[in-house]
Amino acid sequence: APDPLRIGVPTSRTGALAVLGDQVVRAIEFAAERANAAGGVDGHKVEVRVADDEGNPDAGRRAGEKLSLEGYRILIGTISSAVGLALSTQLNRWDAIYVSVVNKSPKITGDSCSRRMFRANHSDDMDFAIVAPWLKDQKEQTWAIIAADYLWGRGSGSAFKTTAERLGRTVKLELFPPLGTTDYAPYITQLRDSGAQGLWVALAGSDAINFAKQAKQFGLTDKVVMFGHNFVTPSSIKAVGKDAIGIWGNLGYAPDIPTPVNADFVAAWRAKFQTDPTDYEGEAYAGMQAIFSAVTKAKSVAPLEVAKALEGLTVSTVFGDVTMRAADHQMELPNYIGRVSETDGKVAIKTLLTFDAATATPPPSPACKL
Amino acid sequence: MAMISTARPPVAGLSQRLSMLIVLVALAALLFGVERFGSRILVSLLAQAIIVSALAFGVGLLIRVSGLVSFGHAAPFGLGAYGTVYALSGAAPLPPEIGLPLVVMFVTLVFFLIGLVISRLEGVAFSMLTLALGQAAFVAATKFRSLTGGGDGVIIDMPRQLYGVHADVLQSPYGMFVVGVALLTLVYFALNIAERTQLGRLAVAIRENEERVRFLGYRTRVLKAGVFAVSASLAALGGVLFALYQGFVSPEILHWTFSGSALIMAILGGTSALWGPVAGAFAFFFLKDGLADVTTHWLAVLGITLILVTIAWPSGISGAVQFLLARVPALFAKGKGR
Amino acid sequence: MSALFRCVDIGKQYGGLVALQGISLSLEVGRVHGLIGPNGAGKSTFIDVVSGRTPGTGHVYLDDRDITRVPLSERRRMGVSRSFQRTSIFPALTIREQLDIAAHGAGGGHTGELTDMLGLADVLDARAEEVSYGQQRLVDLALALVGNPRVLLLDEPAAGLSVAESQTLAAHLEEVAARWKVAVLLVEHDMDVVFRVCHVLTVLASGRWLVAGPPDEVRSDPAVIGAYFGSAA
Amino acid sequence: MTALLEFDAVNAYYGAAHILHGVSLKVDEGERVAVLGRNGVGKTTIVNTLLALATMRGGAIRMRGAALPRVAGHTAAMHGIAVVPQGRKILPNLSIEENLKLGAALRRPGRWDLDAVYALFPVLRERRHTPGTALSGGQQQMLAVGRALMANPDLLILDEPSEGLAPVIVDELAGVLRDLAGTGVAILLIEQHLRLVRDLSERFYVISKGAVSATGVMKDVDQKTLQASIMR
Amino acid sequence: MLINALNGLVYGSLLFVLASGLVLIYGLRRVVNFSHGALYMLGAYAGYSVAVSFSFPLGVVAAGLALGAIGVLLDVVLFRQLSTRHPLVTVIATFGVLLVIEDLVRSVWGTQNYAIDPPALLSGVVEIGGAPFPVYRLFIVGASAAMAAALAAWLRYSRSGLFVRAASQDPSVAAMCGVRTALIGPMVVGLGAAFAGLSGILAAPFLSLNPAMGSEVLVLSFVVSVIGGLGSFSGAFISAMLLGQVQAFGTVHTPELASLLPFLLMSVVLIFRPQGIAGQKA
Ligand SMILES: Nc1ncnc2c1ncn2[C@@H]1O[C@H](COP(=O)(O)OP(=O)(O)OP(=O)(O)O)[C@@H](O)[C@H]1O
Ligand SMILES: Nc1ncnc2c1ncn2[C@@H]1O[C@H](COP(=O)(O)OP(=O)(O)OP(=O)(O)O)[C@@H](O)[C@H]1O
Ligand SMILES: [Mg+2]
Ligand SMILES: [Mg+2]
Repeated sequence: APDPLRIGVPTSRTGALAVLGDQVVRAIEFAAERANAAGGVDGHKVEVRVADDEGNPDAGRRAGEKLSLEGYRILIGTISSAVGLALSTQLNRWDAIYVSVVNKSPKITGDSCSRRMFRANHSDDMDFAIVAPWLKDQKEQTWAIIAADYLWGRGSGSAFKTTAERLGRTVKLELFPPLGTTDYAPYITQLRDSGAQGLWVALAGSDAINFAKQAKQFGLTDKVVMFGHNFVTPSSIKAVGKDAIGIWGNLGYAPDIPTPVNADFVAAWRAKFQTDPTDYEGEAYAGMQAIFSAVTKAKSVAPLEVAKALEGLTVSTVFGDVTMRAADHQMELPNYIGRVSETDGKVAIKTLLTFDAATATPPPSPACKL
Repeated sequence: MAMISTARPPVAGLSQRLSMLIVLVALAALLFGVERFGSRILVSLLAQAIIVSALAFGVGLLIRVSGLVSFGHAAPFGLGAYGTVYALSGAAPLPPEIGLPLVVMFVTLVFFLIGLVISRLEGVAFSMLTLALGQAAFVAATKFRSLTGGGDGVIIDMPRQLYGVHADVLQSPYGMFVVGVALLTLVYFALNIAERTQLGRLAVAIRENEERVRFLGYRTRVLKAGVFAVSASLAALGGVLFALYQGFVSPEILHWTFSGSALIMAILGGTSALWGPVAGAFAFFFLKDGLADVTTHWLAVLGITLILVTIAWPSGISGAVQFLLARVPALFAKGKGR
Repeated sequence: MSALFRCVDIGKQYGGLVALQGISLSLEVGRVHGLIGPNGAGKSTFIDVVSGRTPGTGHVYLDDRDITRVPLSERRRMGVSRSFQRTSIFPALTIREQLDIAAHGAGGGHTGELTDMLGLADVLDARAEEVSYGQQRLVDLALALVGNPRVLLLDEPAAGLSVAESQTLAAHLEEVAARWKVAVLLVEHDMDVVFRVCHVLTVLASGRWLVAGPPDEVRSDPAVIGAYFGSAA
Repeated sequence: MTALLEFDAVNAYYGAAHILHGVSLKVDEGERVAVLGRNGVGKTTIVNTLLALATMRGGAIRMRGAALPRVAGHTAAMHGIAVVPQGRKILPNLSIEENLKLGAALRRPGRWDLDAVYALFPVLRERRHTPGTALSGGQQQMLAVGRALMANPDLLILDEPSEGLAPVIVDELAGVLRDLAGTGVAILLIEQHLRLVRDLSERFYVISKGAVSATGVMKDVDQKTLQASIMR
Repeated sequence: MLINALNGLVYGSLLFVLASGLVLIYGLRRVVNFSHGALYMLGAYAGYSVAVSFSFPLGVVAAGLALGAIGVLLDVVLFRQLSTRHPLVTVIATFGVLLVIEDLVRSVWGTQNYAIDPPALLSGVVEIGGAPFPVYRLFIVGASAAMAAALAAWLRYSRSGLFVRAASQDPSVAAMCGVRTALIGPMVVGLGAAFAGLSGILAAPFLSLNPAMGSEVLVLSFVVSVIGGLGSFSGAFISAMLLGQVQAFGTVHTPELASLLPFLLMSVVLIFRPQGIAGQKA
């Protein structure tokens, strides 16, 4: 029998990011199961092994090293970009490759890009790219920004500000609360007092949930149009419940994407889990599809062969047919914007806008030299 | 009041010399055994453990000598790591061979100065101030993006060679393990000698009753700051090794939870022998790793293990070993008697 | 003989409580100056202030040099040494170790004779926390005596000592003062010791100077008898 | 008559250090007994064994004839014993009045209450709201005695109570203890101050090296002999 | 201005309830309880589960009782065994407890976020200074004030409170006076854990519950109790209120330093007063 396709999943099983890690693992294992049920990938049985990266690069390297040494040298699934980047420095030594399905840092496909690293999910830049087309249709003229005080939050805030000012909107207030803030009352008070009509929210994970709940309690949510960057995800919305109704957000993946592959995926997923796949699950699944295609094309499970095959490969994924750009190893993906709404007394995310890959994927960063 | 009095003042007795000998023999056996029989996964764990053990060593030293508990030793560790980033970057004015030792010295100096200010404090207050210091360093690292790359971290431009060694050697687990063991052994023997000096004993006296030491004619502030600086320099050394090994540095290594783990390692190893915290670091690493392999509930199992260990061996691994060592001659004696 | 150690107009307040007010006294080489008075008279406070332990008012001179602002560690090197009413030693160090440290800090000195004299020779290698209360008091005293100080401020050195130890102590104090040319301030409630060794007495009451003079005079002063001596006079 | 408190061949340890070697002694109801000895012979350890601060291995402690099955920290207090510990042990963060109230934790009835103690040591009343350790050494000693009195004990154990007290206060203390004995309270006095001891006690035990080396009736020996037996 | 002060008051109140549990346990056991954040989290989860099945008030009661029971257990099983050991040793044990609780929460409730609504009675807003302010937040202030007052009164004026304070300073002296110190331990640690649990469920209506929520507040509760002077309630109260205000105004006026504000405040206080605001010198 041909060698098994060994896929190592260093991801967060403990720590603050575990909620995402769990989703990623579920989707990856699901993808492997389906592939194996269909006789493997090009005859290779898929074996998945998970290790905890604890959400930090140090442990991430340990997990990656361990997986690689055990022969799982096609790595996928870390949550934190820092972990992804930490892995990237070791890929050569391990003779491994790494496919990001969650990391959004521009560095992954920018100045830190590498022959052995790929991204099958949206980068931050891709998420920013769809803001302008959305914003120009919003009537609100004055905006405020609340963004977490770290790299991603700051980046998101300044990207929005640039876009908004380019479109002739004014940004009246920018607030950068620290990560892990529990009480947003002082910020909410300021946002309300600023009188801005729209609000750009770039807060991470549970911070965003805390903010959304408190903003609703203070009556802010009903007063302004709110866009939650990376916030409108099934897990956050489930936690916030009715208080999230009306909030806009980019979606990354949505179960209602109208492609045959997606329909098939969602149906199978529902059969198994009795629920819709989340965005992280959809994206992780797409990442696995990319790997599978590359293996099929390379006719090998050797990491470097798979990497070579991935470059420029067009893959049929839940997003439709998408291409792994050779220049920077960024998958060119469509992107989506939706809004939280209530249907039949149930809170749900509605996909309202779809942007094709050409609109949604900015050109490769010149900093990336492969 | 001194916060801790579990560590006995150093006495150059038989058990001390025995324990130094044991350390040496164990190290030789370890290096050899690892080279011969160790799986690559084991070596990779060892390499990470030896790096973090430098940090635990620093934390433990401070507890042992000053009775002060640092919750912020991630700061000198991180400073060492980011210092390495700078020393290896194009912006550095000096070649890395000179720059790296300077990084450690610089951190030592900085923490000496900090020590002058905060060594007035004792007990939990001291711990909390070090925590504050650590958090300040953490926030600084996330803000000074040009050097640190913010939360995403920075990838280091490794030079081809360092001190005549191929940089890849430093990034390979066995290479780093050997380097780490060599450096820590040097440090261990240096500290062992230092503890036996008048200054070493004085430091212990300060831990016990600082006011009386001053009434006995000593200026205590400088010495306390000195101990703090030495312990920080160990952490910085760990940071430099860390950066060289990972080729990547991000602010997680400055987070208080990292300081907390180091503290746990130090206490787990016990401070009744100098090498205790190092043993603690290894035990913690292997425990965690082994448990993660067998059960998804490794957190709970680790927690229960920690609890049981504290009940069974309150003086940590080194305390337990010393206890056994003290019994060994007695066993022999008994054997003879019969 | 001119005074080696002069305390001028020493005062101290704890919040609203005046613990000490305008106390002056001088210590002379080779003499033991007794400082006595009822509980709470301010004796310990006096030693604390003049030894630099707590801030207070007034001035302290050694060899006519004002040392009021000199840091603690300096004072010992200049020869001013003290003991503590509430034992202040190093619990986890052996007695030998702490005496060595004291000797070194004072710039050398012999501990052997001292430990023999104080009866600590047997317990030299015990940790201080493992010896009895009385022995701990002796360690406290030994730390003050080590290394030939020029000025000794002793706060109830005989408290907690058995009769035998107190008597040895008294003998030693006499000898220290006379032979080693030390100026001693002795705060003590054990009248046997006080009357045996003191050359002059100062009596405090409620933080104020009450009377001073040769022991025999003070002993028969009715005010002092009533306030302090009781049947011990 | 069964003794109020009896030590029967008690062996006691601090950790592995064997301190008391078969100490036997007893105090009857209303009796005044002294324990004498040089520094470090084990006098305090006798009290500490009763307070479970030293470990008893071998021997028995009996209260009113019944052996205590297990000695815990509060056992002595439960049996009506109050202690003035060596070194005073005043609680620094309690006020003086609270320190005294703590002495009355078990609310045994009797003639000692706050007012009675304040009448005895007026300085305590003056400073009653200040923290326990903002007192001079001797004042703290008074507080320790007052706290023990507050328990209205059947047996009062005093470990060097005269330490740090001015001579006139020692006189006063002697008076109080004599009065107390007059009301039927037994007293076990560990003391270096021989005059106080002779003044107060009926019987004595001399301890040396962790064992009873001599015992007798106070009025049968003169001060010289007593001193000699201690110094031996 | 007014609203901001009020925001600070709310935040400070929550911090106080949280920190007072820590202060209680530290006071008696001299243990820096690393599992305090985990207890807070467990309180929130346990309260959540009861609140969704029954009602919010019942959830609050359940959180308090359940955590109280856990505290008693912790003391009997753990702290008492370790009471003669060095406090640092106990720190590792509490760290172990933290890990066990985290794992427990993860196993029972999973890693997803939960949220809970304030009870209907408290869910509206009132107009304060022309702007709406959530009623629930006012309730927190009131509830915390009541708890603070009850705790302070108990400790200061009752006999058992006196015994607790005495046992906190020197258990052997308290025992010598007849206090059954063996009972005080479970009582105090139980109460301390109950306070942690209560603060968890009180905070739940405006927070997301997740397995990491404990570590976020742990450091803050340390900071509060250290600024106040370890072991001192009045100190913890003052420092919690101070921190609340500093946080509320600091985030408005010096946003750059927001995350460092608690630490800055602590450093300033400690450098000038190493024993904390109301702490006694050792
Ligand atoms: N820390 C303090 N705070 C407030 N008052 C204090 C403090 N220390 C001492 N006092 C008070 O100051 C006065 C003088 O105390 P000091 O200790 O000097 O007396 P003393 O003469 O040494 O008495 P003793 O013979 O009992 O030791 C006493 O009334 C005492 O209560
Ligand atoms: N914690 C301890 N650990 C070990 N040994 C101890 C400890 N405390 C006291 N000892 C030893 O026990 C012996 C008896 O001590 P104890 O305190 O009973 O003496 P004592 O007769 O009360 O003396 P003093 O008159 O000085 O108070 C001493 O030799 C001392 O060294
Ligand atoms: Mg005094
Ligand atoms: Mg004694």
